[in-house]
Amino acid sequence: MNGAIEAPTIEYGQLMPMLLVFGAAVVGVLIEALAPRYLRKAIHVPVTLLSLAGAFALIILQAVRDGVPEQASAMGAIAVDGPALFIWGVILVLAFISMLLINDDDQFVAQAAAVPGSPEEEDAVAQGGAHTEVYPLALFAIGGMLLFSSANDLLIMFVALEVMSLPLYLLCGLARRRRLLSQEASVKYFLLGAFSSGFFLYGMALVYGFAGTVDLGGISSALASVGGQDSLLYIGVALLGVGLFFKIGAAPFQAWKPDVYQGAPTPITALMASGTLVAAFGAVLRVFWVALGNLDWDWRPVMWAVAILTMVVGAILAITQTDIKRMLAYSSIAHAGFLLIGVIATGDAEQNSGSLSGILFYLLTYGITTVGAFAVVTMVRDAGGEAGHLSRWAGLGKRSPLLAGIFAFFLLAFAGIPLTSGFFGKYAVFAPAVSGGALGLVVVGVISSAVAAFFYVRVIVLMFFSEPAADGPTVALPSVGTAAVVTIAAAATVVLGVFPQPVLDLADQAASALFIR
Amino acid sequence: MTTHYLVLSALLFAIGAVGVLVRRNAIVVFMCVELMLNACNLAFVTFARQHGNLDGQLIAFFVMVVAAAEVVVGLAIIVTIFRTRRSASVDDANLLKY
Amino acid sequence: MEPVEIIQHSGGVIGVAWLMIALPLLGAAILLLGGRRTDRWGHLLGVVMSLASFAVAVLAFVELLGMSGDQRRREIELFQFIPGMVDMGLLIDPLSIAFALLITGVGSLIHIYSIGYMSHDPGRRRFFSYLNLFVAAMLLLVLADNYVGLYIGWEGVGLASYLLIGFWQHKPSAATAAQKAFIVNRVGDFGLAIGVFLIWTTFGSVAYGPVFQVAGQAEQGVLTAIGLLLLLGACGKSAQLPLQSWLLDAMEGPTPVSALIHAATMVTAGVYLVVRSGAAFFPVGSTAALVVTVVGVATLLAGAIIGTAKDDIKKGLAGSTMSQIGYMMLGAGLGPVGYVFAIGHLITHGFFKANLFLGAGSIMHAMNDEVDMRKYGGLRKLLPVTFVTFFIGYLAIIGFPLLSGYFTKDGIIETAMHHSPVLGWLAVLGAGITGFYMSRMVFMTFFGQKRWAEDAHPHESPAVMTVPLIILSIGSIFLGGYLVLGNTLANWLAPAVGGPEEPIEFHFVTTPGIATLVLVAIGAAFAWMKYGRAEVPVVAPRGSFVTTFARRDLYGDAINESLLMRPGQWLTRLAVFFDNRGVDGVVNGIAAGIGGTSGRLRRIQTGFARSYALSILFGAAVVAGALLLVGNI
Amino acid sequence: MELYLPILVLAVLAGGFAVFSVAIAPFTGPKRWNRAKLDAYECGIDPTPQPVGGGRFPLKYMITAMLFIVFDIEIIFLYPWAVAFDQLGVFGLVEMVLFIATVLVAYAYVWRRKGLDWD
Repeated sequence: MNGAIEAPTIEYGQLMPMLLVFGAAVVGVLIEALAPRYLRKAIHVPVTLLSLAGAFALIILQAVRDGVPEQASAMGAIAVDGPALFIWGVILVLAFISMLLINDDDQFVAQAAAVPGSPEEEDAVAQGGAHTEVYPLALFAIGGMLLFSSANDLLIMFVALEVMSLPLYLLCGLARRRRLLSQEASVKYFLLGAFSSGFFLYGMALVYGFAGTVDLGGISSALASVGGQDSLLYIGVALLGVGLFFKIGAAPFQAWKPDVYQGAPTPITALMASGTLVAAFGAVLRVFWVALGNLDWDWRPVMWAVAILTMVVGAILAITQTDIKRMLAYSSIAHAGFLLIGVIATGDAEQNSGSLSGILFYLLTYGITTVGAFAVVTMVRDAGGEAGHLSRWAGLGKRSPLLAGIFAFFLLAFAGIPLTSGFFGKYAVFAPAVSGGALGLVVVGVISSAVAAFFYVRVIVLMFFSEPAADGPTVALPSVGTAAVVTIAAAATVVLGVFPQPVLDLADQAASALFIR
Repeated sequence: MTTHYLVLSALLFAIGAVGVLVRRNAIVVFMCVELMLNACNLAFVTFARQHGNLDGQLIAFFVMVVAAAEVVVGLAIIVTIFRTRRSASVDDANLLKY
Repeated sequence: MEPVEIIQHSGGVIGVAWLMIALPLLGAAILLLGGRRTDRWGHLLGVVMSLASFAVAVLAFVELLGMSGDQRRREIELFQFIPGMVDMGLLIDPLSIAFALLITGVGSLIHIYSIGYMSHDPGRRRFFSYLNLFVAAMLLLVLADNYVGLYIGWEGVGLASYLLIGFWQHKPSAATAAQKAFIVNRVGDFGLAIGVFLIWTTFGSVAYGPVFQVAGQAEQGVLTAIGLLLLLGACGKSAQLPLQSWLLDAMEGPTPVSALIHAATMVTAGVYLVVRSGAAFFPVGSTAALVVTVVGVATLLAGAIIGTAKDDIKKGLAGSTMSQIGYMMLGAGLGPVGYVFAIGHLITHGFFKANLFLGAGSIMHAMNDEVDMRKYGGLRKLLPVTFVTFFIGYLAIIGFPLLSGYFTKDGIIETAMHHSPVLGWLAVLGAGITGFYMSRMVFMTFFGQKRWAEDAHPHESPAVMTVPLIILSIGSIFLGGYLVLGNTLANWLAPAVGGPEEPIEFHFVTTPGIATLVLVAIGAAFAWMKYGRAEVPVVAPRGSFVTTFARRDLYGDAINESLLMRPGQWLTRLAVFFDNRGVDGVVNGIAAGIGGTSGRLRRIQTGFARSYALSILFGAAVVAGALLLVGNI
Repeated sequence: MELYLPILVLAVLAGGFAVFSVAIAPFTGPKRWNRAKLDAYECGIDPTPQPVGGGRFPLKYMITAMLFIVFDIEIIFLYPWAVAFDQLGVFGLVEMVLFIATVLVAYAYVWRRKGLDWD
């Protein structure tokens, strides 16, 4: 009991973007505690948006002024490398526009604890109650996403996974309308999420048992020294994989996605479908490339099967969906499959950086288009809230050609039609995959894209070539935030579809040095 | 003789996983999840002893904290849906499907 | 004389030629995104953007004039579009600048005219934003230096055309017409897309320069295939047989739209495509060129015959447009000499047909939007300016000596005659029919007894509408002579499309020329007897089977219906059958099978959280088992 | 023979056992219900007063329990810190103050939003 323990070095500068977001979340809780009710939203909105924008600026500053760090930060726990900086940037952009959408009134419940339809609820609605806790909760989730995608250590990754997920479980249950569905989504997401994180944790325990460390680099070197023929390791890797596959919604772990996406408040769905997916892919890449890169001959065949199943399930099941949000959820599943193709296409360093760059670009394009699509969904309303059923969207092109046109454009981007960002996203992932020997997967990918294109086109046909119902939904006049989200997303989808080169270059640059170990 | 602890941990984990599948009451399901987490803790501590380093014990601390947070969030959600539906059965929450 | 080399260019007005596209695009964006706020001045912004684009075009034209002939093909690079595949750039050469001048010039006039025409329409701002969008897309189509850029513009004008035909969506007929145009054009666009794709796979590039350079080395079969696919695209956009049926219905759109898009500019895109690709894919004597001429002749006759029986003034003019574009197509299939007259006719037609359409618009404006010529009559005294300008347009289109149409149409006929007497005489016959149906239109409208309804109070249109008419009619008089005499146009176009070895001489007195004039005169006289002198019944008489045939657009719709629509509908019905929830949609055969699978598979998603947990556990077991298996092999 | 294969075997056995015991329970166990079994358990005496709707407790108990769990669990970090306080030095102190400050923010929230009021 003598001799001081040396204090760890923590590179606060590099971690600043993340710390800023977490700090803003804590401040948000303080605002909830101290500010009077009528002022809360007015304080939350600038704090939230400024912290996200500030964090983004810090990332730019880091990349421009100091360059990309070559050592993991905080004693090897967090890796702020090129891909991490890019993914952070993407998450912050997506989070920022999702927050604009969340900021829209009339999406969240007045009093979550009140039983739906009870007098208490009516009182809460009458008093104009609102859960401004949404803002700090979302900030915690966003901070978790940042940490999740840059964790260089399985323990940090697990904690980040929970920090990201727990607020989302709660947010899912806060829809203002159709509260039964919302609460059901919340409880399903929670139970299944906790279940899958149990698997992740057990996998982590087994891998720790094998390697004696949970540091990703340490696991990688243990693979070489301990010898890769250990059942303990394989089961551990499989269970880790289950936890990660669950988060990205890969089949057969995709079942939660349609239910949760449908039930959750649409702005939260937008945040989950974009930010969570991006963060989870960051974690998948780190686990499978950094820690298990030397084991790729073993996990690759399994990942092949998962990717194919995911693409096929996503594309096929989307066809018969009758709810717009469910359809987008299945589309998200199919897109997760396309992204997995990039994860599989590993090889030498050059090949890896090609695949990585493709994935990074795809994540950006898909995320932005997704937020835009869900923003449009929030605007098409029935008496009882959003008009979810597809039949209600019939003839929307005649009532509101601009909105329907933009939505059609987003769908075409999902389908990967040229001149949209989706085309280059697919191109950027599929092209390196072909050279990485995943031709078979790319063929399946292209076929599922074709099947997927079919159901996107079906919605477009429905909107433009069907007679509108007499009592069809109204298109709500968008708030400034929602209009901005739709405009930003549409503009980004066009610009990245016509003039993608600068962003492709940026992704190349971010991916060039690969992950640090 | 750490193997026994690992066996116990595997048993606990399996009981937890099966419990999630067969029990209907959301709170019991949730307790089964917690059981799985505790099984993990046992495994971590055992492996820490095997490897002679403290990482595993440290992780166990974090897992306990995370589990506590999960309890709070989970119970809040379950109680809310119970108050709405007057039922804590996970099978009754079955509006979102197909 | 071969086309000259393409030269990389930077600086000058040509260096910023992209402004031509960007300005109207910006206008469209402001008007669409600005919403109601821009209602008050939106139309003015539209006009200003169009005029600014015209100004850039004129300046670029002047700059081009300042260069010697072999320097006049300038290419400017914009940006890398698809990495390693397509570099986006603009090609400013005599051909493209001629189109740009026509599009922005006539386009600006029609913008101005529309201020008056749409003054009472609540959607005027939206109308101008679509018009600006159209101008931008059309300019991209003609200015792009590669087939992909052309294709984007091609789809863009299709979109603008769809939006404008269906502008008055509250009219079911307009909505149907818009859909019809959309679908028929998809058939053509499909051909174009495959053609472009084939070009890329064959030559490894889609830019005009490299493609035309190596085109000669490709296999003959591939060249023919590309040519025919491009022609299919051209047929769709330019309303040529067999994809002509949409144009007549497209007249449901506001009249300025009919003038700008469906007479002067967009429908000539097909001619542009054929002329632009001419040297590479439609050389004289090739199969593809032969098919072009046959399509042209067939359409010019079909259009003329349809024109003879229409009582709707706009549909009559639409038939006439088909027919005139048929002449251009015919010219475009005849090599460099033909190109000169095809482009010449395209330009003069742009003027006199816009003139006629705007005249028709002015008449409708005066007659409470009545389009039935049987309810006109004797309007010449009430609408003097409209009458005079319309009459000039009429003289131009029938080829009255020394007016614009005379030079260019006779040029095409003479070149065709030189090429193949059969084609030539058919073209002469077409000119005769033109004389008949155009005279019929003029006599029914402006001469004879007044037959209009009690509540119609014909009056001359305001100056904002008549001034464009006057400008266009001046063009209708002089432009043809200016372009053809002295080889102005031929010399101008030679660097871009190649030219004949010796200058083209225009003969005023030739056998086909005289035959044409005689036939036109007979047609006009026949029309006078039937519609000028005699009483025109207000309700159309039943007429012979030939009349019925023509009135029904030569059964074009019936043929389309039985060949294309029925199988399509059958497929749709099959698909809907599989579409278990009855969400309607157009589903094709393969998808029906997938849809069925999907319908069964989605039942797996039971909604029970515990069954999802089971699938997770099951998945975990399978993944672990598979990893163990793979790892231990 | 691998070192950890027995774990796998035992895991399978354990799973089988768990399934078996849960599946067999409804068939083997006695099903004799009586009033006392269905009652809420409150230290062996009847709950007073008899609650309406089948022995449910007010939510306040749950909220209190949850608050207890959340604030109790922080001891898990405090304890190791207290043991090694000497060696951890200033860095450890600063970190721990930050940690407690963060927890205090949550405490402030609960307090201000009347989470601690019984009525």
